[in-house]
Amino acid sequence: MKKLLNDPADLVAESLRGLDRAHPELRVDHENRIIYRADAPVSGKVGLLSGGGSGHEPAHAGFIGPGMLDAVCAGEVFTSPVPDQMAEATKKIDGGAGVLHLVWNYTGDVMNFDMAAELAAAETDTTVEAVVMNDDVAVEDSLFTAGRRGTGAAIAVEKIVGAAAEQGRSLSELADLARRVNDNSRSMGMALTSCTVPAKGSPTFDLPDDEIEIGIGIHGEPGRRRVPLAPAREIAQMLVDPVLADRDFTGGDGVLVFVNGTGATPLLELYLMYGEIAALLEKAGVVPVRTLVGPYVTSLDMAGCSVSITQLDDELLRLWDAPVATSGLRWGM
Amino acid sequence: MKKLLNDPADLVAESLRGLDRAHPELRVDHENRIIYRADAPVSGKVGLLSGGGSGHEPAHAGFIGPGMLDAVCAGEVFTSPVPDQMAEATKKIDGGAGVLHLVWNYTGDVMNFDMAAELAAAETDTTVEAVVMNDDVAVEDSLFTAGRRGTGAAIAVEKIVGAAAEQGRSLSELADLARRVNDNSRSMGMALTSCTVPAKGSPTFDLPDDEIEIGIGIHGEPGRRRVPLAPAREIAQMLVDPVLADRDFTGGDGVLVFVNGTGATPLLELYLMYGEIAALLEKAGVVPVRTLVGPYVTSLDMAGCSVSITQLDDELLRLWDAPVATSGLRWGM
Amino acid sequence: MAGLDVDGLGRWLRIYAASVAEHQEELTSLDAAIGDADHGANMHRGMAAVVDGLAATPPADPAALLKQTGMVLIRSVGGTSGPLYGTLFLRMASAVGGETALGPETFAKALRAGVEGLVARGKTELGDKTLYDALGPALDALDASLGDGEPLAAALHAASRAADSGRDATTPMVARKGRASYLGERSAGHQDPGATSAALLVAAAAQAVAEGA
Amino acid sequence: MAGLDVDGLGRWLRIYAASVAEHQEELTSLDAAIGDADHGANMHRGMAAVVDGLAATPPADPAALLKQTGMVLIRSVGGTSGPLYGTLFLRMASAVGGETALGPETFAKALRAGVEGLVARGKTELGDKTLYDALGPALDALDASLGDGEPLAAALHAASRAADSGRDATTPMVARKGRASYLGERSAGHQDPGATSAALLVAAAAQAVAEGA
Ligand SMILES: Nc1ncnc2c1ncn2[C@@H]1O[C@H](COP(=O)(O)OP(=O)(O)O)[C@@H](O)[C@H]1O
Ligand SMILES: Nc1ncnc2c1ncn2[C@@H]1O[C@H](COP(=O)(O)OP(=O)(O)O)[C@@H](O)[C@H]1O
Ligand SMILES: [Mg+2]
Ligand SMILES: [Mg+2]
Ligand SMILES: [Mg+2]
Ligand SMILES: [Mg+2]
Repeated sequence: MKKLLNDPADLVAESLRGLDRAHPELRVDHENRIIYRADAPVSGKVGLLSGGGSGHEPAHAGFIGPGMLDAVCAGEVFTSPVPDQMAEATKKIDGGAGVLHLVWNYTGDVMNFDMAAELAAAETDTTVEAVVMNDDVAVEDSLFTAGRRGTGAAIAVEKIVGAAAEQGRSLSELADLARRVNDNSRSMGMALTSCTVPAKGSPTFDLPDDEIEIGIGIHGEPGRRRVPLAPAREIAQMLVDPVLADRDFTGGDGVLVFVNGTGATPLLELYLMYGEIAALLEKAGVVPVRTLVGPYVTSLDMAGCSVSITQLDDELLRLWDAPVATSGLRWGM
Repeated sequence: MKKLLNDPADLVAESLRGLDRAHPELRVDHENRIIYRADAPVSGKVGLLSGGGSGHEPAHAGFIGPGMLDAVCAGEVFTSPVPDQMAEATKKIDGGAGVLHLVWNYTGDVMNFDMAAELAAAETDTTVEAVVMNDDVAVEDSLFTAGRRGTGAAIAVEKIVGAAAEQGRSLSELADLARRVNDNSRSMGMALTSCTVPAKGSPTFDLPDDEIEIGIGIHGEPGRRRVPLAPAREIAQMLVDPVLADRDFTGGDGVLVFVNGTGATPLLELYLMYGEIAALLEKAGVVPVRTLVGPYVTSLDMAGCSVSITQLDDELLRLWDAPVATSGLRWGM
Repeated sequence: MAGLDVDGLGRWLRIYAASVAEHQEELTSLDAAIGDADHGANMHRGMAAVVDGLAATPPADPAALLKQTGMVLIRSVGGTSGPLYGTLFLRMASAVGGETALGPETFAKALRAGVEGLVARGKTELGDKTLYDALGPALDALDASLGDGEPLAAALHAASRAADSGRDATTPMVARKGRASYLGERSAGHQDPGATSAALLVAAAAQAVAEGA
Repeated sequence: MAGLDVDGLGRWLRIYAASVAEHQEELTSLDAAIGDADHGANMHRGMAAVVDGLAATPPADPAALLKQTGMVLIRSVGGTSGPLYGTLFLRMASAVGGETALGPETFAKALRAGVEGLVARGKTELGDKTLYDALGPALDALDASLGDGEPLAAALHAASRAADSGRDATTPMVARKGRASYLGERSAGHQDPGATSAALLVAAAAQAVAEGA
């Protein structure tokens, strides 16, 4: 394993120290591993909290700032944070209008956020609502399973709800909006290579040089199936087809297309993939009106990409375009 | 080789097609492989042109926009663009105040930009000045060699000169400013792994699992020396020491520290490296006042990082903080 | 034996911590195959914190020890296993009341209460390919042995064998809960990491009681 | 032989293009060792474009052919080798004036003019570990052979041998120009990719003249 670290056990803590030094506009509670806006709590504004395992940078801390999240909790690599962190973060960002937990749908994250909400309810008078984000069509959805994973669409949810929160909307309005953006979104990912979890020190899975994994999760969980290495054009089709099969994206005011890099795939290739994907969408009558291309939800050093499509309407478009100032997404301010 | 592409020979052309679709605020001349501001030429403003081989994304196209570059030329992977491209781009962005060529110091780039300036002088009445950026302390500087390489400091030069160009400064003032920022900057990089050039299909160099390359170039050119794999703390020292040995950074109004990822190294690790580097700088009496951490000048899928330090003063600080709106760097607008 | 007092329970947790440390790589490898390669690290981090906590702030009685263990696990593990194992110990703590030494029946009842809490938290059932597939059979074997008049040591020994069989039985299962469920049919053929760490927990209890006897 | 006319020069370039295609991987591997692994792709892209251009717009005379070749190389190669090889052909074009068939002396003079242009553009000298280290000795051998009264075919054959020796002599050199110079002492022990493609250029000229004879 070749990584820029000292001891794998200290990776997250030391990375947060660097993040803290690099971003004066953020505060880091190192004991609790909470990263939050320096001006938190913003009085009268609903606080937005997300977070999850580390290893997905710039998610999650890269999306804290005006127009997006107020705080995130950082877990160990690929491991959900714990309820105490979340409860403490909830307190830190409660500006009197309640706190919305934006939870990526993984069993661990959901259970820990549940317990955090119970803690918060017991210890404070903060009103907490939680919305679970589950956009990954690679996974069969059913009441009797863990359900679909939360992947790239979380960026759209967090950005759009973040903009609405700045407008002073209420907790329940924001929760509804988050659910709506989540419902409007679908994602599908693939991996060219496995990632290497530092504590393990070797790749999570073996993928032969001539095979790729379709339907990969953001923690290097194996996907739907393995197929032979294929040209980008065919890979684009393998990602777009299941997304479009799962939801009709031809209506509304066009879509947001997010082509995400999983860590080790160069932007040069991601733009090429975006070209292939946009061509397929247009052929299917789906109109990209906003685009995001880059490594925003990574899986450590995994090579690969995912595509997320979000159906937009006039309101969502305006909220997407509204100013945002985070280290990961920034415009208008 | 596992990459998201169709035919390696079409990689750059197809990636530019995706870039074109993704960025309505840019224009792409596909025949000449020029990417430029949709509103070019900006009347009365000096046009800023840079570029180089592809494979360094978001450099170079990611830095086109208000407050930074007006156009870039894209070469084949790791191969300088050609004079015709540069001459054509020069025409496209000439708003009547001349065009500044910001050239990364590589023999090929310098020769091609030289020829482009000759062409532009012969064919048009555009005034062209060129500034060569050469910040990489890994390379011995001498009149009898190719000199130091242009690496990460180019981002500081392009950002700061871009802000000054928006203020309407003259071509010769901007050229002086570019030289000053370049003189104020030093860089040093390292690689954990080699990159794979698509046309070659296999890694440029073999690096054993327990060795790293110190002083690597941004095209996977082997560096100063190989050393055993070391903790991040020691690697930080191997990068910071030669930078501080080459120039005194204790004066002025502090420094800009830029920790660059070379492509396959996760942000989680880059922040850890920034923490180590900032600690070393502070111990040496060097004060980081601005920070940039992320993959901005990549080398395809190479794992590794580089550090660039730029001495700031009041003027440079204001120009760095001025609004910029590119896909790679954006704030204030 | 009169029952498990705070020392006996402490022994159990220390033996379990050592066992998790020893099997850390195995747990992580199992998780790499059908999950995200962190179960060994998670359990090791948690149990090391539990043992540290016991040394730093020795609890006064079984309920305090079990509660402290549950809280430390919830605070230090995260992921799926943190809340689940944490809940198990918290519910055990509630079930033992103020007793200073847990007799066989009390221990068995508390363990069942703990596992039921875990099941409720995880919304899981037998056959989902989770830690419950090792713990469920262990509870039944424990009750059966005690019902037959066996001493706690022997009954826990039987429970440990049942947990091992339950763990082995997870291999052919298609996961319906947790991260392995994303794999669908591809999850079959792999032993569940959580069931593996759960079987170690029962084995550690058997050993702790045997050593205490 | 009367001299190299537009067909003979076209033959040279087609032979060179085929030779570059054949040696593309070798050129790239040499460049991977002390550069950036693109010299084979660069030269192949350029020479393929030159050959396409000759077919698409056949030039009328040697000067036109050499100029077109230089322009195409400058426009299609990029990097270091594009301007250098391009300059070589542009300067050759200027040197041959309006002649329709280049006699041995004219060809030799033109080649020297071309190489001098390249040297000026690259600010290089012998021993820098560049293409000049193959081309310089080739020019001298060519002039010497012609001075000895040898026919062009034989003289180019001698020049080609000299270029090959010059190329081989780059191996121990420490590079002072181009990307290999960044390596300092570590560049010694590797044959220069540019000198290798340059030796192929001289060999192609010898073959073209031999075949035309
Ligand atoms: N809903 C659930 N109920 C009970 N146990 C579960 C559930 N989901 C997963 N598990 C158990 O958790 C184990 C994985 O734990 P761990 O790797 O620590 O967490 P994570 O999956 O969050 O990385 C699985 O092997 C399984 O036994
Ligand atoms: N200043 C120079 N003058 C002459 N030849 C040079 C000079 N610098 C480099 N070269 C030649 O160029 C070759 C490399 O060409 P190429 O790989 O195509 O370009 P790049 O180095 O830009 O990738 C070297 O092997 C060397 O022979
Ligand atoms: Mg996990
Ligand atoms: Mg090159
Ligand atoms: Mg796991
Ligand atoms: Mg090269």
